[in-house]
Amino acid sequence: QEIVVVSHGQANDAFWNVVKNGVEQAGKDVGVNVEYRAPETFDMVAMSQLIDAAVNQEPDGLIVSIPDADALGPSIERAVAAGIPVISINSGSDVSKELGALLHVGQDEFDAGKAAGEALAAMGGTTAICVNHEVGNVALDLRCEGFAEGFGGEVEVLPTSNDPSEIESKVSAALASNEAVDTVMALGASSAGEPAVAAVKGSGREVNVASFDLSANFLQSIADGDAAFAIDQQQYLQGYLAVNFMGLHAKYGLMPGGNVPSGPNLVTQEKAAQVIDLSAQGIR
Amino acid sequence: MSQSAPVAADERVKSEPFLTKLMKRPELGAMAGVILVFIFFAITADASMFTLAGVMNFMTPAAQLGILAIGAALLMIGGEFDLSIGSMVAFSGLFFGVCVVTWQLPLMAAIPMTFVFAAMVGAVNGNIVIRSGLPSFIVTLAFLFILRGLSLVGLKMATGGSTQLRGVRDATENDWLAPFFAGEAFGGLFSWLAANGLIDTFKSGAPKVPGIPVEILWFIALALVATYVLLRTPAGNWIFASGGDRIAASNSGVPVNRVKVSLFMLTACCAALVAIITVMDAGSTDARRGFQKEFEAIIAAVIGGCLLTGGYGSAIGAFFGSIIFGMVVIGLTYTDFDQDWFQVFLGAMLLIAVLFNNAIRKRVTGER
Amino acid sequence: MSQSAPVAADERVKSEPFLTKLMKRPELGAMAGVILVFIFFAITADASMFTLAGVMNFMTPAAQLGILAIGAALLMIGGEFDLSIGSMVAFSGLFFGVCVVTWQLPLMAAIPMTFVFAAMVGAVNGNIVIRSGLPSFIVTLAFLFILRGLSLVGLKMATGGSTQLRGVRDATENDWLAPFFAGEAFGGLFSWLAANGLIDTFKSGAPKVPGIPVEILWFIALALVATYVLLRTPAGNWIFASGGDRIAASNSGVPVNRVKVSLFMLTACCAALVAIITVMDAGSTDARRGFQKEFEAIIAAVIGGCLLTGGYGSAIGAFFGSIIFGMVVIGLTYTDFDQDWFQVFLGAMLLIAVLFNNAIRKRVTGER
Amino acid sequence: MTEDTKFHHGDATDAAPIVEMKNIEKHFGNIIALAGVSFDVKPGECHCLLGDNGAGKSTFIKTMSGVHKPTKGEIFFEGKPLHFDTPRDAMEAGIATVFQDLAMIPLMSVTRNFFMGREPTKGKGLLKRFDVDTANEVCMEEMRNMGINLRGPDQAVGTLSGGERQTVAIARAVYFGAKILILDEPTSALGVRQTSNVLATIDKVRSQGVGVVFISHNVRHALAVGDRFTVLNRGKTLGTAKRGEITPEQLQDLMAGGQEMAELEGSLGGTV
Amino acid sequence: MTEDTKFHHGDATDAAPIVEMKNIEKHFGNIIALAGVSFDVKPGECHCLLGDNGAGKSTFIKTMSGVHKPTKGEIFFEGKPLHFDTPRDAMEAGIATVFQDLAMIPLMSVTRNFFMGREPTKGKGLLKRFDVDTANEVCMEEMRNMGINLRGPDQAVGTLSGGERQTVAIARAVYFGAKILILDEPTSALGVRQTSNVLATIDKVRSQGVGVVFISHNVRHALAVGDRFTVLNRGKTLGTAKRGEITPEQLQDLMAGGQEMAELEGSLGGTV
Ligand SMILES: Nc1ncnc2c1ncn2[C@@H]1O[C@H](COP(=O)(O)OP(=O)(O)OP(=O)(O)O)[C@@H](O)[C@H]1O
Ligand SMILES: Nc1ncnc2c1ncn2[C@@H]1O[C@H](COP(=O)(O)OP(=O)(O)OP(=O)(O)O)[C@@H](O)[C@H]1O
Ligand SMILES: [Mg+2]
Ligand SMILES: [Mg+2]
Repeated sequence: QEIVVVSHGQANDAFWNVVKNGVEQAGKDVGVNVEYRAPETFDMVAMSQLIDAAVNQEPDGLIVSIPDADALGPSIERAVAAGIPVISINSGSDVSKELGALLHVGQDEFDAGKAAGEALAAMGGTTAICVNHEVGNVALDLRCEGFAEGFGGEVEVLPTSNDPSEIESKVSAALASNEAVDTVMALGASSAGEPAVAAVKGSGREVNVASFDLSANFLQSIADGDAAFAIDQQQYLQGYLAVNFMGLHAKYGLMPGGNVPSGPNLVTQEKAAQVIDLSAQGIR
Repeated sequence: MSQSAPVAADERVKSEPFLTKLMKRPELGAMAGVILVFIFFAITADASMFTLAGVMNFMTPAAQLGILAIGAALLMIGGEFDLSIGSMVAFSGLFFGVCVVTWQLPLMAAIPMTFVFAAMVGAVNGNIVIRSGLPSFIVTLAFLFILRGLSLVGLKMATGGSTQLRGVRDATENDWLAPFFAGEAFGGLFSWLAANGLIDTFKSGAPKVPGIPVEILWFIALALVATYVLLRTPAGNWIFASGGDRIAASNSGVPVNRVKVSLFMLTACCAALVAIITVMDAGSTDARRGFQKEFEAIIAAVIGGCLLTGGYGSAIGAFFGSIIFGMVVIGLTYTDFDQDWFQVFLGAMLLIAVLFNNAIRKRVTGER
Repeated sequence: MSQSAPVAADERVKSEPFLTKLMKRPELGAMAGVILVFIFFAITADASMFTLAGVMNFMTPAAQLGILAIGAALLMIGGEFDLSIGSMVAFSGLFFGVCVVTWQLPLMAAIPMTFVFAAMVGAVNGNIVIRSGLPSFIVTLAFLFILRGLSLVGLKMATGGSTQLRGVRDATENDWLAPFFAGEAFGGLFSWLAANGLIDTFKSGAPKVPGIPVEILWFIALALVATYVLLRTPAGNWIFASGGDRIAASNSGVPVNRVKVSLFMLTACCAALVAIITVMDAGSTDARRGFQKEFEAIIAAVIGGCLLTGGYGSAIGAFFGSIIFGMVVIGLTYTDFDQDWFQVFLGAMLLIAVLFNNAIRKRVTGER
Repeated sequence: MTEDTKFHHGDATDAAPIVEMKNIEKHFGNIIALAGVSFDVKPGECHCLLGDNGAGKSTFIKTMSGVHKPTKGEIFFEGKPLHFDTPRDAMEAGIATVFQDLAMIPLMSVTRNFFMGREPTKGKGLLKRFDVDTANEVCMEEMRNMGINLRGPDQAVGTLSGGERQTVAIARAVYFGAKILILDEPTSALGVRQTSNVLATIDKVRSQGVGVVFISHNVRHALAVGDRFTVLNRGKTLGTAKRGEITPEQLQDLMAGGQEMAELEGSLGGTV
Repeated sequence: MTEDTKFHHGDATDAAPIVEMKNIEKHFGNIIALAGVSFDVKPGECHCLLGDNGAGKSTFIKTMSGVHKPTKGEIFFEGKPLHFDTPRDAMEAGIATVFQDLAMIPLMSVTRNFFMGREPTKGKGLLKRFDVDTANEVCMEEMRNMGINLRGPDQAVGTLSGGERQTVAIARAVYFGAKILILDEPTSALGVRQTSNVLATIDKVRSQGVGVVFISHNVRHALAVGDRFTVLNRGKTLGTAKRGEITPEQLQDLMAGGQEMAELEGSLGGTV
């Protein structure tokens, strides 16, 4: 059996690397051949072409993330028309059924952002910056929007590149230029979360830092009390379960009856220490 | 010696075989690379890569890239760069999206407006470069950022906060101009072929390939026109001259500034064409469309033999360069390589294709 | 006329004011841009930008970029590009990380090994360029992909599946070499200044700025050395000559190939230096380090007056170019502009800075 | 007028000058290349511009053909004050120039260089195209007339020999015809046969009423075809002499800027 | 030997040649530039290489100075078979060349071009540095000796006049000394004063035992300094003559490749 995963996240992105690890593990466990593919940048046109390429190879199952239903819709529908079973992961829970996917494993970015916002607002935050290291990546933009909604207070989006030292400097600058900032939301733990922690430390201020996704160092910061929490989508599940379901479907025709929410799961100080090692291996 | 020869044979020239003559043309240099890459994938890739559907599949991104690459190649031959084409794709895509979705204009109006708009931005680029005498690299780099930023701002304004503008497909579906810029051409022919069992079909009986994606036709047409212009018109001569040595060209009476500004406008229009096609195909646009396409376009042009220093290159070279690039990028997904190794293979394939093509040319033409 | 003048004044030369002479040097052209950007932010940005802490804050990324930019500038003056420096940062960062974390080597061994390793990759780059005669753009582009891909593969092998290698700080904290490559220098001085109330402190009494980040010192040192080499050594002359016209240079007895390969090695070593500094500072490395830094380095060099065609430019120009770039990128967060407009401002500021600097130079030197 | 050559020398003093340049100054930054030079060309005459290296001859004719804008001074073209914005303007007004650096594009073929900026076309409307065959033929023919047998019209100019390249530039300027033909050291890289062709060509176009400006360091070439001689020195005019009013030795002294020359008469017979 | 010049002409026949080239062929792709040329240079002689435009003179001397690798043929340097991989090798062996295209970098200053590849240094170890002051002085001085008064040593070579630039290249080759000095049309852009200086310089270095290869299209210059004359035509040797064995008219005919020349004797006195 052959299963293809097409996502919008690159293999060298920390978050998607975990998904990919889940995909590979599930492939081994279920005994199917899986291939993970993604465009080189967040590029919906290229991604739809990759889906087309996958459909041409007529795999036994196709797993896709759907950050843009308009752009990817026709390609997914073509897969369905070709009789290839499709599962959507990560983003696109709202359109997954419509496009003919069997089910969705994942968590809505917007909802995750909202959950984070609410948690940070509960910690007393009133003014926040949302560090967006890939402006225009709709998935990340949604995280910020959800966060803004959940947080309720004043939120400024801080666009950066994904260079850690630039992010650190920019967060420092944002803190220095606005004394009121008491919350920093990072959209990726290793690229943005860690430098944000460093910047906050350098400023000597009491600022809550939270981040999407996990990284070992960021978890360490949580454990040390330098950061508030990390939002864990448990994306390993997105890769693992989807492939698992698909493998079982291919072998036995099995498929759960509804969407599977993989998160959100807030990793706070108590839990952080336990997952550091797992994170360092690319599982959490 | 031969009696019919009008001019006596020159003893200072060796006769050379036809193949050698061919390989000397910059137009055909990149072909060796295409063949090599083809052979590589014929061996390593899934057989479906070279079915009709597979070919259309890698030709589509190659065509989208190629339209940009041909524009970039002409501009490079003319001695300048345009780093803003990638952003221009996003920006003119936004403009086009707003035209059809927000303003509800028919394509008849929206498409010309988009082209005019893009050409104007190109003219601004060009005029700044000419007037200031700054390198085009830095000027168009500024526009890379500016246009990308404006796309973001514009999208948010148009959509009320989102970075994705949707609904283009609904707005354009029934327009009579749509078939020229979106979807597949020759649909009827392909259905007929499918009905007669000449091409593969899905279980449903629909052809696997519903037609030739229009971008491929645009791509081929553009490559032909650009080659014709370069090799067979005065304008082509002026482009080579302007890029070869702008002072010498100007001293010989070539209107260098006019040529360069026109080329900037042309490149911007190529970006607008790609924007229109991809936006209509995808039905949506977002702030990251065309990201780094300027880079890939320059890569394709250089693979195809354009010199970064200007004055040398060809549109057909850019054509083959884009196909090499598209074939490698999509082709790797037809092979069993782990995605982690994707970039390693991509880089290695590019290098080998170019080295090979270079080695072949040297061997054949006896250059040292 | 003047009695002490050893050579009679030449009636074919107008005397020119000191300022004009200064502005003619490519080294100093970019300074006008720095001043303009400074004035802009002095007016629009929050006052904290130009406190000691603020300056250190924007100088740190500027320095990291600048180290790369100086390497890139020398290479550009020598007539070649290296697009693989960004990937090289990630790759040598990985190598360094593996040395200290996995192999537990002391810095004394790890740092030289990293440099040697980087230099070897640079030499491979350079030799392919020289031997094949292909443009360096395309060769180093291939290495951009290859090295980036290998970084990912290597990281996953080293960590057993993660894209982040951590534990560098723990492994290097107590090494006697660490202070030269990580953290802040002159900590004692700054504490003393803070204790005497000469610089801002936190409530705890610790200075807000614990010292000068070492990368800034490296940056300044490198700029000085590179300028010295360019202007005051035979090697500098060879670099200019190789980039100006490689055939003419080679015909005049300049060992062009040796010069170019050395420059590729130098650039790779600059990337390795940045990698070592940032990895030690961050305590970890990941697969995306240095992403697009090659691009920014070239931008900084061009802002600083290097010609893309080679043979002209300066290290000090790249120095100021990096500062302009760093100041604009970080500075905009100190202002009240809506951050959606960030890229628009970034582009506009770059353009204005370069145009201004160009206009000033023309005005002052009377060029047309 | 002397009778020492077989050339027809125009008696051009009565005609009105085609171009008249008055007190031209040209500064590059702080460098003064021209410090007030006046010069004119009449139809049917060959006016030689002579002078030491670096005297400003090339700078001066570049000002005349629209490459440089003069810092000071006036230009009259056919009696009207005028200045050219681009070399193309000058060309269209009827000034053809062979620059000292030849203004050729090394990577382009001989034919493409020959017709650069003034390509012959065939066909109409959208099908109007560069007539490559005619261009190739004309180009090979004109080169043959100048005494150069090219291997083919598609050789890159960068691979031509120095003299071949110079001949392309001269043949190009002559081919398109003009009211004024400016030749900046046209014979410097030419062989003896090609040189005599160029001198004969100058004579031919002059007899057709074209005004020729001829720059040379070779006293004998200048004397062979020149009607008037203007000598520049360090950016200034030393004066103008008519043919016959001056001996070769005097002229050579003026060209050397009045400075001593190394002694090596003998076989050089008075002039270098 | 004739006594028609003030030059000291070496009687070089007895000495062994420094460089001997045998049956050199050079092809560029399908173009045959040299079809078998033999040539040698002895210490203390000036061997003139003459010929029509495109005959292959420049290609030949480039093969001699390590720029081109010959397609066929042998090179002996001081009796030993040898071939140079790079011009730098040739230079180190003692061959100094002034190329027809001068091999100058337009964007670099006069001094930097002058010393390119052989910069004078001062200081030791890490402090060993380009001695800019000495370099500037030497450069200005050498240019003055050649008859060019530069405005300053830091002017970019690209903004020099044609003759000034050529003088830099010549002065540079002469300054560093060598066993063989190759000059490819060194006087083409020079003024009369500079030309006489260059001819005098050739004479001087020859008398110091240097072998000179002199390429020119000017019969009179060649006769003034040459000891032997080799004529190339269409990539082949037409033959070698010693000084005194040949008249100027014969030489000129050979140089023209035996073809007819346009008629314009008169003031040109037999030779162009
Ligand atoms: N763009 C420029 N910038 C600075 N100086 C220049 C420039 N162009 C020319 N010059 C200077 O002006 C002077 C005149 O140069 P020009 O080329 O006109 O001399 P010329 O009379 O043609 O000499 P030659 O006989 O050697 O060709 C020279 O000394 C030269 O160095
Ligand atoms: N790189 C090259 N590629 C092709 N042809 C070349 C190349 N170099 C020279 N040639 C050809 O070889 C022939 C000899 O050229 P060369 O430069 O040696 O002539 P030359 O004797 O120096 O002439 P001139 O007196 O005009 O300088 C010319 O016809 C030229 O077109
Ligand atoms: Mg001149
Ligand atoms: Mg020659």
